[in-house]
Amino acid sequence: MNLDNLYREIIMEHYKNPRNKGLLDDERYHKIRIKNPSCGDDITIQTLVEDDIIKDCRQEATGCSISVASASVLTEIMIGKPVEEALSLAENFLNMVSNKEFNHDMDLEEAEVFSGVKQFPARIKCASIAWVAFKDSLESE
Amino acid sequence: MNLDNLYREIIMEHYKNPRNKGLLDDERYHKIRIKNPSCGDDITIQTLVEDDIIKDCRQEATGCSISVASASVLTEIMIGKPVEEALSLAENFLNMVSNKEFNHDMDLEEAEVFSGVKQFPARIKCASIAWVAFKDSLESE
Amino acid sequence: MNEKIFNDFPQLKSGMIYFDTAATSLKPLSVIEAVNHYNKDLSSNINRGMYDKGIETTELYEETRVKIAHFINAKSEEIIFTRGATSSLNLVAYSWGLNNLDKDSEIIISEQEHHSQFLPWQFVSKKTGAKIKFIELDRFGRITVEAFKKTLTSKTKVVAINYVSNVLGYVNPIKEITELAHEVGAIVVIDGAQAVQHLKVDLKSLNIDFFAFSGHKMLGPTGIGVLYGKSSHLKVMQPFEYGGDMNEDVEKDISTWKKAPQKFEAGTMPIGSVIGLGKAVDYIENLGIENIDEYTKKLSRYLCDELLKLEGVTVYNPYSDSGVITYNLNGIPAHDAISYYAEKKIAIRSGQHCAKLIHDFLGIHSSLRATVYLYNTLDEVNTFIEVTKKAIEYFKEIGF
Amino acid sequence: MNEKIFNDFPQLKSGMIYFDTAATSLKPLSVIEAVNHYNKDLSSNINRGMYDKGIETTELYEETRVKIAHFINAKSEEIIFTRGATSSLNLVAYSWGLNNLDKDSEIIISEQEHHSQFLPWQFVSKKTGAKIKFIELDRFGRITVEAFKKTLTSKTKVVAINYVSNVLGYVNPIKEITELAHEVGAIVVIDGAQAVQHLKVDLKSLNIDFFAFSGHKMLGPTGIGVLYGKSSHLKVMQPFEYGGDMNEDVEKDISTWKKAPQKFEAGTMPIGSVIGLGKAVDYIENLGIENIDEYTKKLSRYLCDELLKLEGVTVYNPYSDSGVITYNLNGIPAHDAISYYAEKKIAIRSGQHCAKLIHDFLGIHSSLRATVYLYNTLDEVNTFIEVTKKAIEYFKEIGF
Ligand SMILES: Cc1ncc(COP(=O)(O)O)c(C=O)c1O
Ligand SMILES: Cc1ncc(COP(=O)(O)O)c(C=O)c1O
Repeated sequence: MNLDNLYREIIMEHYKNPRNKGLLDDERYHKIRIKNPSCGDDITIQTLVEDDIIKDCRQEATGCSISVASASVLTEIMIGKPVEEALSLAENFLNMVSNKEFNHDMDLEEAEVFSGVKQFPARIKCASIAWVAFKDSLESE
Repeated sequence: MNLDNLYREIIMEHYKNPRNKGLLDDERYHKIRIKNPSCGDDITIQTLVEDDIIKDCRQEATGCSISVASASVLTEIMIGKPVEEALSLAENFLNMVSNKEFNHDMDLEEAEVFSGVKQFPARIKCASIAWVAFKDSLESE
Repeated sequence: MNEKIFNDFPQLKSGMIYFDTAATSLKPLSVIEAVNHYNKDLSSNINRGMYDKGIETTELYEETRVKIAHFINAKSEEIIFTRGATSSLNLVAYSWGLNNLDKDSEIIISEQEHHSQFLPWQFVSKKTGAKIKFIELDRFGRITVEAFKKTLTSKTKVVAINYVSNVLGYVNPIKEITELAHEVGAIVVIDGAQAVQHLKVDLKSLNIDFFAFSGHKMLGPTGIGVLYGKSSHLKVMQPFEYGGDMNEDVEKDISTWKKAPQKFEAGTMPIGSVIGLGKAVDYIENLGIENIDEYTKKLSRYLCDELLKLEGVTVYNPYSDSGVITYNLNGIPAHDAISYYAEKKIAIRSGQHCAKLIHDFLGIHSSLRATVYLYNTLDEVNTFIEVTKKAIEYFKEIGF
Repeated sequence: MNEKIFNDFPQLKSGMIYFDTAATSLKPLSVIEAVNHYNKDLSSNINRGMYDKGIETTELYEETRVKIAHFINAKSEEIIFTRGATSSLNLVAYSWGLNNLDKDSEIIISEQEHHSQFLPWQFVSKKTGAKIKFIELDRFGRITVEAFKKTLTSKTKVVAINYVSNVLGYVNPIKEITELAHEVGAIVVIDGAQAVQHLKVDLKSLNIDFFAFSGHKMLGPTGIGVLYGKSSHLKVMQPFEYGGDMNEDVEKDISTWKKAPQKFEAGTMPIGSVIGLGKAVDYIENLGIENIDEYTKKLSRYLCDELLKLEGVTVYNPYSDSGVITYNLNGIPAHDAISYYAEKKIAIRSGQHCAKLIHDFLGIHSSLRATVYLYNTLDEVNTFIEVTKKAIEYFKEIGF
């Protein structure tokens, strides 16, 4: 069954136990919320940058398992990364899931589990939302 | 040549010497102007009704030979007719030129020359404008 | 469904189970070929051409208007062609709404509405200050005449509701509502996008003021819709879009308009799609809309009953009056569930179906929607139910 | 024209001489088949479907956007699909015009304009009090930069002109005009309906603000048009039509919109026609637009020169830059003349061609218009000239 390429164990694990969940009422954080009205997804990403390092990354996500897990994995990977590296990771992730050219040598860590998404064009958006919001939050600095 | 069914001698004669041409500045007259912007026709019909009789009928027409001649013929036929008869004549004429059922026994007098129009669907409007304006002028009473 | 119908819809040959007619319907060969005939053989503009093909094109275009008028029991001068139901409703909102409402007016609407009906009126409300009031839905999400009465006041100027809900499939009591609305002098704008493919619509008897629908949901092509408007309204309304062929005289300082419906058809229209739509009407009338409705309802009743038997399924509209059944697999986001159906070549829909407010009402983020129509079969429904069972098992297994 | 092109256009097989491309063009088989493919094999809605056909449909739809962007050298998020050039121009008038103009503003326009450009701005002028000013045309009806300068003031907020006139065939100096307009802070709205099929349009270099055109005049289907808008404008503009799929969040009291271009694409779009339009772009690009233009101009130059040789013909645009030649047979109303051509199976156009003001300028009620395009031939032009001669004789004979 093909769907197994999508619903990998780690994804389900993050879906059920999302990391860094819950937003903070802290002005130092940059916050971006993206809603996808056609599927009901509602994702917010919050980032705290200090000295060009991502000190913290929080999320609040409702939606399908892919979008929720993707937000959770994102926060885990990004905390502690320099902004520049984080941006290029996000870019690479977005290219990977949307079946575009991407850098296979770059270590996407746990986010590699989303590589199966590219076989499901209808789910690319689900996997992408959090990462787009993340990029936007850094670019709104 | 088919077009000869359209361009009958009487029509050309009316086109070149239109009858009852020129509008009157007389409040007792009812006036209807119809413009056909897609072909540039501009037809005005003026009627004077007294005791249910069409006492006078005037016209001012620019446009193709069919529309101008049709306005001219109309005025000639209508002057002196009782309103009711005039309306049913006009109705019958409109049915004739648009290839609908019409009363062959009704005497359309000189307007019979427009019977060829029905073979030229694109020219039905040209022949009809004056007669529609005429009807409207009576109904606006 | 018989062999003939199967052969009429070439899309069915792929083996996909198409349960998404509420989004857009399949098109019979006669429609496909009519569009083809226009593109291939005619390819002319209307009203302006003096040559044979131009004339044939104009005739086919105007014949469709007459067919539509007959189909919904209206006069042909009351039939305006548009880009779709959305454009039809915007036309009413802009051309009637903006010019007739003010801050003392009230607009009655329902949470059932598709965004194409709700958003134009929300826009009018913002522009004019008119107040939007919602009919209180019953616990199944239905509009009742009683609840409608409670929202109706002497200030009501517009009642804007759908005939059939695209999420819950209910047929709303628009005849009674219209009578009551007219008593206070309000106009009634009905979104018929999910009605015309199911119900015999009789505008003379319904007596509503405006009625909008799309071609592509009633076996016709995309890009074509209809707005019916009562002559008395159309006569006094300003145009919406301005352009070629809707004007009478044009002068530098002032211009005048043709009569309706031409006043509202600016520029080159979607001619090929209009001609295709004419064949869609023929197709429906040949089968008989009552027969289509009966067949569809039997199928959707069966689908609904079988779904209700399954554990782990919530059906939101067990009393659906049409082909639409909306549900969720418990604990499984609709967007996850749908990937399973897609893998099994079953086309249903997930999301909010352009009707967010009814999802708020139901207290959910999204839902699954299966729509059946005349070209669907009992066999397909059985497969669908089997797949649904397997989906529930699969998602349970992987940990949902 | 070679055999291949002849075979690409099935409409030519009827033997009719089609000189009416300025009204609507013929469609090549690739376009016809793309529409067919959508209707027959896909028949799905975009953006919402999770099943294969829904996804393929969405991809083809968005591919066309990218193709169009490339075709006119713009970014794909600047490409909005509409019902046609008329709708595109109305979108600008409503969404930009009504919200940015007031009684101190001036709109510069020309008497060359098609009603689809003139009437929306006349409407905006009436609504906002903005003043319309006309560029003084030269004695051939041409727009010159010099004359434009004389109308331009610090109050100018909009310059709305056509790239190529649909009556006189002139290519207007829009690049220079745009530079001057921008100096005073005005926006430039270009009607490109007669340009895209002839000229390589480079929006980056032209730097105009809005650009509108129709599919059906550039080998595409009816019912589809394009509006290009600069991102900076689209970003801040209000939507025009409201409905499904253009919204982000919908709440009872307030809603938010997607980014452009989706913000402007409400409801179900003319999907089949969009997909067909993509193939029209391919067709033009495969032949090379410069080649098409060169071929067309040679043909129309010849047609014009031959007409000028005839006695009893007035040509209004002897310096036409495109395939359009507009003329009259002296003393013969255009509507009479055209019946002769129609009898001889030549499709040209008579009337005002939705451009009344230029006829006022020329001092005539109506005219004949012959347009040649890539699928026309020298032989056809020769036949046309012969028929014109005979028409003159015929009408003389019967007494005109
Ligand atoms: C110059 C020009 N502008 C605008 C239009 C309007 O295009 P459409 O009728 O496709 O909306 C046309 C065609 O009629 C045209 O020739
Ligand atoms: C009830 C209802 N109203 C309006 C619409 C809008 O129709 P369209 O998208 O064809 O404009 C739809 C379809 O999406 C609908 O289901």
